[in-house]
Amino acid sequence: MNESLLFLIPLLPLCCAVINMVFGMRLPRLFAEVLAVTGVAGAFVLTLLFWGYAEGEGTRAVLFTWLNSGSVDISFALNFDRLAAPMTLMVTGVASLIHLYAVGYMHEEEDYARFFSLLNLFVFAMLAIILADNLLVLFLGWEGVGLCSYGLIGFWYRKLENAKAGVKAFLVTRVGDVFLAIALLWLFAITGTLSISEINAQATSISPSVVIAVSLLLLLGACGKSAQLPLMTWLADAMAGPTPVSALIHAATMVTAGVYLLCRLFPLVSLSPVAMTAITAIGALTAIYAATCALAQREIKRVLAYSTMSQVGYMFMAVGAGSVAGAMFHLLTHAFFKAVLFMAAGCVIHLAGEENDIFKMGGLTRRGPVELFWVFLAGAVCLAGLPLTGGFFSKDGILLALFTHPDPFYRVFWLIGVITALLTAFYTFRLVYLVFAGEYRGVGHPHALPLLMRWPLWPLAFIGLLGGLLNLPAFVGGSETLHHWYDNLAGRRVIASHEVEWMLILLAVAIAAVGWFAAHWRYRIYRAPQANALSRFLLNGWYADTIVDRLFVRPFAAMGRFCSSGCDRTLFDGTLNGLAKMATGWSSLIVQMTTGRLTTYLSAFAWGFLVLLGWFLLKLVSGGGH
Amino acid sequence: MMIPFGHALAFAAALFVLGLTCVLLRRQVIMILVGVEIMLNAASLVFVAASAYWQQADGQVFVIILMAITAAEVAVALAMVVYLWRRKRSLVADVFNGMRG
Amino acid sequence: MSLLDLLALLPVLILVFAATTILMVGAWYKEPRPLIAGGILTALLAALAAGMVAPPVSEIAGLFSAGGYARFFTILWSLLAAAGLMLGGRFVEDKKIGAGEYVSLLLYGAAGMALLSSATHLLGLFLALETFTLVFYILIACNRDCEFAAEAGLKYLLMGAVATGFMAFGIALIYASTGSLALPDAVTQLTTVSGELHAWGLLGWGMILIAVGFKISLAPFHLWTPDVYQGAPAPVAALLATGSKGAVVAALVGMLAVSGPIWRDLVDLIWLLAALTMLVGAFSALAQKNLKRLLAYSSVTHMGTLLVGLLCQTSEGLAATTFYVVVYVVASFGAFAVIASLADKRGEPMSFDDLRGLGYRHPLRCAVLVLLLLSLAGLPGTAGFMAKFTIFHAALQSGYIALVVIGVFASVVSFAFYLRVAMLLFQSDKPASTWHVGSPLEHAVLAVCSSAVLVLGLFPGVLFDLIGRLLP
Amino acid sequence: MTELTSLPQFPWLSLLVVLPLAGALLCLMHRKRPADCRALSLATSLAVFGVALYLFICHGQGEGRWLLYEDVSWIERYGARYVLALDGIALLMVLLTSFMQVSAVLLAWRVERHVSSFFALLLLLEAGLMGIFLAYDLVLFYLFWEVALIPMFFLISVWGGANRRQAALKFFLYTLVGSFFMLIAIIALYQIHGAQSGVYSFVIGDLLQTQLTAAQEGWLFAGFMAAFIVKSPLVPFHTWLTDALTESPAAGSLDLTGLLLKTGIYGLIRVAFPLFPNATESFLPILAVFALVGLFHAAWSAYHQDDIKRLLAYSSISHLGLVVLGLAAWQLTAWEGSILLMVTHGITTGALFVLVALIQERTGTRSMKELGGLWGQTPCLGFLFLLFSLASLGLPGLANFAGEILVLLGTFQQHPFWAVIALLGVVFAAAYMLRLVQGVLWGPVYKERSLPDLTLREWIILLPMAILVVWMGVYPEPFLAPMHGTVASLLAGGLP
Amino acid sequence: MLAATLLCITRRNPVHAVIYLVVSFFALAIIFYLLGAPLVAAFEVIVYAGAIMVLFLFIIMMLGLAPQETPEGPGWQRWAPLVLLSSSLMICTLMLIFQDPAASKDIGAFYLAPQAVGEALFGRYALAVEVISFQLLFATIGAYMLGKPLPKGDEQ
Repeated sequence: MNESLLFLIPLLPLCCAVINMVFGMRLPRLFAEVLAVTGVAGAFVLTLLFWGYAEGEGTRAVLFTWLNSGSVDISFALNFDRLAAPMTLMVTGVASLIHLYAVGYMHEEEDYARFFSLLNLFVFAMLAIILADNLLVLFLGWEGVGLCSYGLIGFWYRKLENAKAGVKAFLVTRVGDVFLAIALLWLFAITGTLSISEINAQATSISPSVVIAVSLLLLLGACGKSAQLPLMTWLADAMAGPTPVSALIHAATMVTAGVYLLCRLFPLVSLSPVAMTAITAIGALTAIYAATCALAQREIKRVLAYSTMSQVGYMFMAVGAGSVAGAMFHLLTHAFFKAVLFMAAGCVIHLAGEENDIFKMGGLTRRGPVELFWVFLAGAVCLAGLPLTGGFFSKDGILLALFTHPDPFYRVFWLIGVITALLTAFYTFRLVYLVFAGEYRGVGHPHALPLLMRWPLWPLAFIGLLGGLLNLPAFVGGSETLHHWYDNLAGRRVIASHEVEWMLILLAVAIAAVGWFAAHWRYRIYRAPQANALSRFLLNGWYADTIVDRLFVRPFAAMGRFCSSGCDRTLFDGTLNGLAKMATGWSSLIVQMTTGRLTTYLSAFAWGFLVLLGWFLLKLVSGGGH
Repeated sequence: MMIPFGHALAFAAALFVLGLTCVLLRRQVIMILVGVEIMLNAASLVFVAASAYWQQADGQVFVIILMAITAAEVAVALAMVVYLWRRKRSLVADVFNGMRG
Repeated sequence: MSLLDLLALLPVLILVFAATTILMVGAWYKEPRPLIAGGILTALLAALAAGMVAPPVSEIAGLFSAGGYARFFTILWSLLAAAGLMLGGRFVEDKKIGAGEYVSLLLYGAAGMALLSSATHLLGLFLALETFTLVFYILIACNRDCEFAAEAGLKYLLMGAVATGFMAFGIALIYASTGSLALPDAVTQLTTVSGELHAWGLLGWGMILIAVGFKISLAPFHLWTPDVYQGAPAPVAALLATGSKGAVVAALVGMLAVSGPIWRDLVDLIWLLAALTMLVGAFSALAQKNLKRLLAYSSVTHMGTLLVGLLCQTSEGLAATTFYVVVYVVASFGAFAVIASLADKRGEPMSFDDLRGLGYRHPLRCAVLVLLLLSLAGLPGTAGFMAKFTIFHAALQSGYIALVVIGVFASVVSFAFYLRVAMLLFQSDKPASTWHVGSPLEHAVLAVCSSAVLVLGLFPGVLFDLIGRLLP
Repeated sequence: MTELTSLPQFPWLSLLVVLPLAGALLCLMHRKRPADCRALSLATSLAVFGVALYLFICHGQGEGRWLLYEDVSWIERYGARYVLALDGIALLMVLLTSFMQVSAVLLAWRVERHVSSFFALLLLLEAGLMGIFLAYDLVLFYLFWEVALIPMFFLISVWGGANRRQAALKFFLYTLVGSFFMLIAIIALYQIHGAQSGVYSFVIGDLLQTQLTAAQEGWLFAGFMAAFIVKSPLVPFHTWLTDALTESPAAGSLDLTGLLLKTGIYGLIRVAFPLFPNATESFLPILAVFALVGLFHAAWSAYHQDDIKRLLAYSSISHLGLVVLGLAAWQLTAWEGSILLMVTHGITTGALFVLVALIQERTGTRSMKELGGLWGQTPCLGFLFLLFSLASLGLPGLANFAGEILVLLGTFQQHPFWAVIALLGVVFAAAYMLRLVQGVLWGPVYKERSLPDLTLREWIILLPMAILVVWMGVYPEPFLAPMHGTVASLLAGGLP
Repeated sequence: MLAATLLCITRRNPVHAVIYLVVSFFALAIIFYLLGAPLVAAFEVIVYAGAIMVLFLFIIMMLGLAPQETPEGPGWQRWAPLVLLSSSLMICTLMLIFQDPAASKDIGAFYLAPQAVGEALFGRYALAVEVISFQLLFATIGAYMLGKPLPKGDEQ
């Protein structure tokens, strides 16, 4: 079997996307849907088929040359290795289920072709990121996912807010992309290549200062896509998109691209302690920031969005702590249970009659199919990190990595992580209680839930719950599968004595329990929320949007006004018009000489003559005469 | 007769400028023409003086031809004067200012 | 003067005697067309003679040269006269002007121009100048229907008379200080051994300069130009704008060519004149609302540019000037010809209101007009560009950089007003009124002019070489 | 080159210039029959395109400096010769020109007033552009340089928008002033060279050997730059472009932005840089500053516009700023990127102008205030609009990105900071393009009206462009290949 | 003679002016004679004073011009600058003329007999004479063309 067949994995979704894009509206609906799903599912199957290629050093496949000029020689090449394989599997798998879900979710939408083609295109772009062999292809995917999320957030473009949210997402991530691009250029300038493997190979030969700079640039790039501080403002608004989109893009896959990027270039990044610390710090800050925001949100999807942010923060912390395996572990589990949560949230919204506000829900267990509650709960417990769930193990691994980090300073981050875990447990159960407990407080009447929206939740829920098995720590009898799979890519091996590990586990359990009880005590019986300054502050995400608006958006617009009306209209055109006016003024002045009266003309003669004579006299006098 | 060449020329120049002054001052077409005549005469004076100075005939020939030309010109000019008079019943030069700018 | 002289004088003789004959015939045979045709034939014949019959002597009676240069311009002016007659035909018929007189005067004027461009003697120069000036006095005023014609005639006449006075006095002074009227030595002896001019020489040159300045309308002696062009009938104005100026410039070029650099003391003065003329012409044209006046001012600008060429006094400069004269004559004549061909009972379309949107009524001729205007402006691909190019080239070679810059500036401005006309012609806000369809002869003239402009613009080499060979 | 001229060859290059001219004349002859004019000009432009394609395929991979070279004596007295020379860059430009011309003709299909003149002018414009891209003699170059202005002038002033006359005059005079400086410089250079070598010639190849003092070189270079900077146009000499583009008819703005703008930069590459290497070297930083200022200024201004055409005009200026930056980096990759970007920008922005024209045809407005929600009304049009907008904001996988990334890669190797600043500009590009897309496609429908979607003719115009945009984004190799040799030799001939 | 000319140009009444001019021309003729140009002197008297000026007089009489050339008459504000101009012109010219070294040279005694002039005229300058004759001819034509009575209606 030929390794260039690996290209089928990304190209399958791409083809389906193109077909849907071009002929979608002319095809029967069913066909379009089937096409979309098969595209992704096919990729999933292919990944499984080609799994063997990922073993060992992985497999590199080159399609054809993309750019070739001077020293630049970049080709479309992918690298299917041990880091990429699980991620591919996860993305395609989750995506297939979400596609199925989407078929059900979108069954009333007329513009389905655009939706599915964009969704497939997104999968393609995501796979490009994952499988990219060189940074430029990665960048292609990087921008591609940005584009798709732009298109999907603004999918219901008639509402201007949605379109605006899309633009916002695109622009903010674009800012991150710029830093990534700078890093890319810089790396090329130093190493003369963009191939990730070669860059990693040469990493040690790069001067430390440059490594720091590049790593920080990469970090900023990652922040853009992964909605980390300071480029996090777009994610909450991105919830304007259809729920499957939120599930796929803004929970499971795209937001984790940053983490994946850092893992990809881990050999480079890990060379500079500064950068690592910065990564951890960013992750920690985002985690706690997002958790605090999530406490006060009213819209179910926004809560989940902020939780996503903070979970990704955990992943960053893991990378910062040097444990790639931990990061990927959390990434995978998170992908599953967060997808579940979102899809379940979609169902919830349906049941609540397109109502987003959790304070207008409640008692949904009795309004809809009861299994929905269990599924949602499964996701919730994973998120809250209740013992034995996937989320529990992955999060615990991260905390352990932080705690055992040689640099004592990391204990601070560990502490933040712990607090965040507490908050997470709290807001998760707050959500659960507000949505499902008590009486229904809303007005909307429930929509029917098509079957396709219900059963894709199950597999995800199970995987989420059992995700721990992926990388079960040794001391609980697990065999750290994932870690062994990655071996030399896995980063720092976390070594700790069993009592430390047990201590941390107990702490985690305690935290989760505390969070649950707090939520139980506060939200078991519904009490209308009192809007105090703090809650408003948290609700608006610490007014980050306002700050950004003041600091960047308005100055930009002002610059635009200044340049176009200030410079061009007034200054440049003004100068030109002034010149023109001057010319016409002179001409009208000169023309007045031509009075049409003979005497004037004759005297002009005489004056000219006089000037001539005066001139001659001057000449002769100055010339000394004769 | 012995006079410096310069004086003759100066005299002619004075005459010329007088003619020019007449052209400038008077506003009646005929008088302007008269001024031109004076200027031409000044020129012919210079020619005569010069031909005397250089002991040549050319100057005087030029003068005679000049006179002929003047005659021709005056003929046309006066015809024009009559023509204008018929049109506008006036010979003041500045009356004819239909075109300007 | 011998028979050989007469033979050498053949073209001019043909013109003059044909003129008298046509005059006498015209006295009782009133039918205009045959007379016009006869005139055209004569002019062409004269051109042919000038081209074919090799002159046996180099100089005729010590007054006029019979060299190739003179012949070249003899041909040019004869052809111009023919073209003028072609244009004038309809005008003469409509206005009931004695065709005999018209034709004969025009031919005689052509003879005068031919003589002027070949004058080698101050007397000859003066005579020739007076000859066609006199003709123009009459022709300008000959349109008795429009009173502007009379006014134009008066203005030209009085100014001309005064200019004649200056000319005469100037020549007299030169004669006084050199004792010679024959051209080369008359002007060369003006300069002392050390190279400066005598005071009288200066004065003489100054006066001649004023007279010339009037003829080729240099600022500030240009004020008559727009009025006269506007008042004069287009066929006459065409000749006035091209022939009378071209002939004078040709005479100057000839004079400089034979007598070498004699202007050392005048250089900066002429520099000033050139700059002033270019700018004044360009800027006053900017404000015009009448095509004929605009053309008048544009001619002023062109004369300024020509003066730049003359100023160089190098063979480059003189050749450039000659080329420029030819090109200018063709283009400017053509522009007037368009007006003439459009003229009908109502008169001539020259105010911008008449021109607005005219391009949709008479597309072909308006296109030609635009082409000619662009050539006057000096657009590459047309002859005008090559002309300007050569002039600037010569000027830069002689180091008149500032003057070149001024010239360039002036031509930017002139582009502005030429293009305004072009836009006006193809402006479709309101439909323009229809004008005369034009006679075949007029169309022929236009065809010749436009094709000449294009050919000279794309393949100027031929003319360059010819001029290079002819310059004395 | 002599041996090239010696062997007899079919004058393909002259054909490129002559065909459109002939077409224009024929159009003028058929002024009574508009239909014939349309067909005629379409046939002509297709023929030219065919010739260009033939050259691209058969002569694309020549060895040496020139792929094709024609040299005929023209004006002996001044040593000006009729020299047309084709190298890799010229080849691309010729190809682009002929391609865009076909689209322009198709786009002008609906013109009602004075059809024959319109098409004649279009073809004349094409001839002029071909001349500019091919001429290798300064007089010839200048000739075409000016001749190309006239048809554009009339296209704007007769068929243009509301205040077309002012825009046309501004366009013409502004560019004219610049080119006059070039004229003076040309003559001066010619004289200096002649005085040195005794050989008076305007052929660039000969003038290359001229020995110039620093001062001379500086002044002459300035003269040429005046023309090229105004034409490019670099801020602050760009205001003519915004007006001209806004006012000119659809086909006109297509040619203006797609082709006429390129002549300025092309002049830099082909004339100014090789002739004055030392002056160039010292000028490059200033050029870079110009480029960056233009990039940002235009991006900001574009963000402020409501008139789509004006916005696109500014986006053109911004892109060209990046192109110029690439040239200023004086590095092979950057140069190839710049040239590629010139081509791709021509196609993308040209296509956007086409779409704007179609939108204006349908809705009768160009203001984003009066547009919105077009996606729902005309999906195909909306899709293409989105596609080209994304290409223009430099989305990887689409045409512009290939050029931009090459420019940046190359520039970064020489001057990291320029590249970094330019990258920030890329964000701004995203900002105004997305604002454009949002204003046109998304949002609530401004007015419920039934708008026809793309017709067949419009598909024929746009589809090739779309395909090209994707193709050049994914596999630009065929377009990069021809210029490798040329760019390398240009750079080698330039700075030490 | 200068006085006569001055008077000529200052008279309001054209008739008087022309008369004065005739006087000055007579004086000029005498000067010509003294400068050894009897023929020219004679012509001056005959042609100029005799023919041309009389022609002027004739025209003036025919058109019956009023003594006042303009109703309001030339005010000083029109005179002053022009007089200034001409006087400065006068000064400049004279200065220039006396700048020249030749100015101080004397004119030697010189007498040119009429027949000598005639020989020159009809010998070397015969062509010029021919041209002049033609010119006179065409001048008369022109005069005739202009002098033709206007079509009724244009007449005022």
